[in-house]
Amino acid sequence: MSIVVDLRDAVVVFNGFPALAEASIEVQRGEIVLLQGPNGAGKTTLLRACAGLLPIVRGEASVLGVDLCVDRQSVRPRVGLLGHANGLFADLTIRENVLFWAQMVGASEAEVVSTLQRFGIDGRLAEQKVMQLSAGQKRRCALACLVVRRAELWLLDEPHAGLDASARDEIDAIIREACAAGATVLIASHELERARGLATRSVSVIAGRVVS
Amino acid sequence: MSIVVDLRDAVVVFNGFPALAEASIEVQRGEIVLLQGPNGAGKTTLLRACAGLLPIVRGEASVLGVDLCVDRQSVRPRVGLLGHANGLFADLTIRENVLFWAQMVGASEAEVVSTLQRFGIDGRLAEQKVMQLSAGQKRRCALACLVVRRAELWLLDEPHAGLDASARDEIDAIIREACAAGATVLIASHELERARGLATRSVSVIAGRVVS
Amino acid sequence: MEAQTFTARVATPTTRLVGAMALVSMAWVVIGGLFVTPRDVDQGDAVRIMYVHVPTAWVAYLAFIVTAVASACWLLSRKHSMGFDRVAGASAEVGVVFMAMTLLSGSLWGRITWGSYWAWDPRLTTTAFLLVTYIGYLAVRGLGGSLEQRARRSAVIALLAVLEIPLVHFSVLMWRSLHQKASVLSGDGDIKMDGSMLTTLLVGVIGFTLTFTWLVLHRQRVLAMQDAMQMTQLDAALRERANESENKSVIESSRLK
Amino acid sequence: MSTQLSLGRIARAVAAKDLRIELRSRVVINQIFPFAGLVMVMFAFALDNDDVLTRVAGGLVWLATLFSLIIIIQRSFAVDSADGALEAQRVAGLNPAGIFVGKALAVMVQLVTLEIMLFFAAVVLYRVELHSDGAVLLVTCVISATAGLSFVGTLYGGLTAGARGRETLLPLLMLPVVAPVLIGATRATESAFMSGGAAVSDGWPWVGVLVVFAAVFGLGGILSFGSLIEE
Amino acid sequence: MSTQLSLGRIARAVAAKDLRIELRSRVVINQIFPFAGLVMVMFAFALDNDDVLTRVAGGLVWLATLFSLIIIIQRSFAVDSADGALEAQRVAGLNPAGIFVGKALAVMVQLVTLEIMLFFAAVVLYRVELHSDGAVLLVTCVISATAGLSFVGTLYGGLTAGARGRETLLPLLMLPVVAPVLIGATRATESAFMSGGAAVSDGWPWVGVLVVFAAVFGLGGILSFGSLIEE
Ligand code: HEM
Ligand SMILES: Nc1ncnc2c1ncn2[C@@H]1O[C@H](COP(=O)(O)OP(=O)(O)OP(=O)(O)O)[C@@H](O)[C@H]1O
Ligand SMILES: Nc1ncnc2c1ncn2[C@@H]1O[C@H](COP(=O)(O)OP(=O)(O)OP(=O)(O)O)[C@@H](O)[C@H]1O
Ligand SMILES: [Mg+2]
Ligand SMILES: [Mg+2]
Repeated sequence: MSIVVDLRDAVVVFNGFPALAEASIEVQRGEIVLLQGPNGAGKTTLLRACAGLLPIVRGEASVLGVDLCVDRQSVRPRVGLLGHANGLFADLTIRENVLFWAQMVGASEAEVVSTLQRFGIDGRLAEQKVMQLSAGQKRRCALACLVVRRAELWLLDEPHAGLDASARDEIDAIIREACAAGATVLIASHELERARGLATRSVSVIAGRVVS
Repeated sequence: MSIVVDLRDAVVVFNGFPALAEASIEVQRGEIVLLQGPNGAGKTTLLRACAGLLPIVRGEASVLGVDLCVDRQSVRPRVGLLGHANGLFADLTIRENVLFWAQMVGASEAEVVSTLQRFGIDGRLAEQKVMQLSAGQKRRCALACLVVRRAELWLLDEPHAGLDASARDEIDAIIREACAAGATVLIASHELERARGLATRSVSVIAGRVVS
Repeated sequence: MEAQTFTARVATPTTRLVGAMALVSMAWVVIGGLFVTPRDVDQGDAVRIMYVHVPTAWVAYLAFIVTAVASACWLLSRKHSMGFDRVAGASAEVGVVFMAMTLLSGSLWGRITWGSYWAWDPRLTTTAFLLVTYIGYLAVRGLGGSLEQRARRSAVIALLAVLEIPLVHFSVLMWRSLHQKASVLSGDGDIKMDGSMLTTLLVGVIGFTLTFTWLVLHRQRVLAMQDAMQMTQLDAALRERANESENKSVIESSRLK
Repeated sequence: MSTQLSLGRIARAVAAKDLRIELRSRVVINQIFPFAGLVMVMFAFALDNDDVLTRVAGGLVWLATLFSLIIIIQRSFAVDSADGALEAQRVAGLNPAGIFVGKALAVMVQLVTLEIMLFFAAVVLYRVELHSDGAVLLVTCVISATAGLSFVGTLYGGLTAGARGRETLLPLLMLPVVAPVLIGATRATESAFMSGGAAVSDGWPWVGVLVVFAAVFGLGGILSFGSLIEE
Repeated sequence: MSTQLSLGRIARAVAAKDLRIELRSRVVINQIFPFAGLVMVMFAFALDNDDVLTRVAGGLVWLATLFSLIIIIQRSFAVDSADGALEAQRVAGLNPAGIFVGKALAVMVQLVTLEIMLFFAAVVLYRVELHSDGAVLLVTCVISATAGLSFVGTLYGGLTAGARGRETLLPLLMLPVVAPVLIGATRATESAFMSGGAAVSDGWPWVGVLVVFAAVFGLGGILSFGSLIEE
């Protein structure tokens, strides 16, 4: 039960193109694994497959003990995915966005406030509509929504992109804390230096395969 | 005539919020200037103002010798802006997207082919619809569209975000070439190390002002 | 995914038998419909359209019900066997063709008896809606995504769409209508029709049902082969990507010093 | 550890979120309402005959509602899928039945408001007379028809949301399915208006049809919404 | 150095791009056409009277065209503004008049195809009879009305494109403006159909109105599109 992600020769296909081509990876609880690799290698696809979003057409995949070939739904409440898109409601304010997700998992309002503070989007910014934010402020808000959900497995697709140095430090600290509390983290990133400092292990994704 | 960008106490307002608050900057022909600064500081706003996209409500601004307070249109054909969004047609292939822009400036087909090659999006990828690409592949395509336009002033908003190492090297080389040929470049970026290596000068944008 | 064993042969003795029986009964309908049965007192020779019109309508209903049943089987079966999904798809395709034939023959018939191709009549309109609904169903099947997702999505639509059939059937009772009230399936057991006409009609129904069965059997096998072919193409694509991976690894490892 | 909420609470949160977005952006109030009003005026133009208008007023109100429904549904899902928020809800494993009920509730509120406005417009533009005898019938008809329309709309909206180009599939899928609602609601409304000498009591069987319809699609949506929004 | 192209070449490139996107995605053909067909069927159902139908067939064809126009325009600009491509064209300083003419041309091609289909549907569904006397009138009317509709649609489409929530503003702005086209085209078409005993010659003045309308909005668009798509 300490193996959180276990893919064996997993294949994911888009319109006949195998974006994940017999990829195998095993991640233990508490690890922070960095996925590196060129553009179009399949990092995003791997993360989305682990979140139960994409059907595995061949091979085996189990996440948090759930076999994804049989059931892709039940694992989702326990997984948190930060994608290339932020997944925010543009007409709502930062606070309302984070509160929505907090409500969904029964997190308290105090927790919301402290998360907003950590990411530096409290005060005036918290009452600003998301569509009026800068790119980095939006990304911070997406991270805050993710953090209040307190998932067991964090799947972060380029979490550093668009953030300034202080926000990068903050998210790194939060990831370390979460891991210390028992969460597992997969990061896809092109900021290799920073991500390597954070990760406990790094693997390469190349042409749809995982290479150690 | 060798001063390409000249802002003096320029102010840009969104819904009453001064995103650019009396910013002043002067850029000479052939320079590569890095804009650094925290999230929400006003880097994107500064670049978009230089492209003639935002009205300057106070102060003075002239770009390529055109006074932006008087005429924000005529400067545009000479400026190339890469924004946070890629500005691609999702239903068209990479080749068709780049060709569209090439047609608009009368660039030759050979040039398109060589640009695609430089960014590693030729061959199979060139015939793929943009909506089926990975985030980095889209960004490469956006850069290719920009490059074929051969502008005099390049405004690049986080050109490195989402790109892998080889694409970053490629865009850096292209920027250097363009500068050698007489173009001027403004880059907003959070990849400070890489961008500092590329830039001839760097300034900080903080709370809507430019600080050297 | 189920095991992929298939042969390139779509015809089997059973389908050949079904095909032969379909041919025989259709020939019977042609002869009976055109030569044996009498002309109608009111409608004259136009009544002969009935031998196409009515069976195609009923067999289209049957096809849509088969689609719904196969969809339900797919949803309920533990293994989610793709066979059910393919039967559902094949049956809906044939059903759409038959329903279109009903509309076509009906409007020709209408031109002769009512003097116009189309009238704003509940039966006619609901029939048109039913056809459009199943065209929509086929569009949903074509949305893309994985085979499993295609099956799941279209199964839901099929189960909802089949509810329209009673609407079409009872529409003549619910609204004032130009169209024939049910004269065969009226439920009171009192059939108002000449003996040879009734026989020919019944043979027509059997013939069209056999044709439907034959078409669905074949179509479903072709679909199975398409799905299987996707799998073989996947093998080739995987091999291609593996080569790419080897080349890339070399470049990548040399670059990552 | 994420504790999942009950269907009811998710539905409430989703509906509250959708309505708040609407109140903030005022798109439906400021733009779709006038659109529906314009559609009514356009009909009057195209038909150009007072007697016909009064007779078919019920049908026109429901036709205008239907066209507006399409836009309301598109808007409701555009708000979610613009930046991948619908996908985020899916990824987070929120109970899809809760999302379905919540979104349908929000659509229902908007639709009822719209219908009240359209009935007023019908009175003014088409010279329809409201009778106190028909009031109960009219209200029941509006409620059941609206429920049915919202459920169908949300169901197909979810199916067609997300992927590009699918938005335009929505009317194609939805219109034939809601035809019974159009017919039932029109007939019931005509009875309530007593147009063309219809009796109020004639309307009740149609309301029955509407209730059955709403129940079928409500249940169908709760059971199947999860599979439909799945990619 | 960027050399700017002539209006004509930009318009050609833009139109080619829009039509290629349509041919590739088939959204208009596969989904908007059936939608328009359904709208025709729905009208007939709501009116429920053969004589009225034949008499107002012309109006209904143009009403269905109008509803489809809204969707076609939304689609045409959604394709551009989804990823900021319209802004990219603006930033690049492409001659806005060229963009306007190009997009309007692409809309025109789609609209004419749609109208041909709708007239066929009217013949079959509404029992309209086409007369050879009216053919020239009908063709001229279709061409001038379509040009007018495309220009107005593109103009307001550009105005409302881009910013969020504005899509729904489009019908509101556009419908009152195209009302003259609706009326003119309807009257001209009725003359061409000779419905209700109208004479073919009665239609020509209306065609004149349509031509003037198209000219005004074509010119207006060429002159003002630049300022409209400006943020
Ligand atoms: C476009 C025009 C028409 C359409 C779409 C149409 C559609 C249908 C459908 C769907 C059925 C099956 C009904 C059921 O059993 O539930 C049917 C049956 C039938 N139709 Fe038509 N029809 C059309 C025109 C006509 C005309 C013009 C006639 C004859 C004057 C006609 C005579 C019949 C008869 C006799 C039946 C069998 C009724 C029974 O026994 O239940 N139809 N039609
Ligand atoms: N719908 C699709 N149809 C066909 N190919 C697709 C589709 N979606 C993605 N791909 C391909 O799948 C491959 C993997 O994409 P993925 O997004 O996982 O890459 P990535 O490693 O995240 O890259 P990046 O670093 O650029 O984000 C890419 O080569 C892409 O072209
Ligand atoms: N429409 C708007 N209404 C109000 N404030 C806005 C609006 N758009 C942007 N802002 C504010 O303007 C400021 C500057 O934004 P800008 O996008 O220029 O920042 P940036 O330096 O590019 O940041 P990042 O590094 O995050 O991309 C931000 O604080 C943002 O909140
Ligand atoms: Mg990626
Ligand atoms: Mg920025």
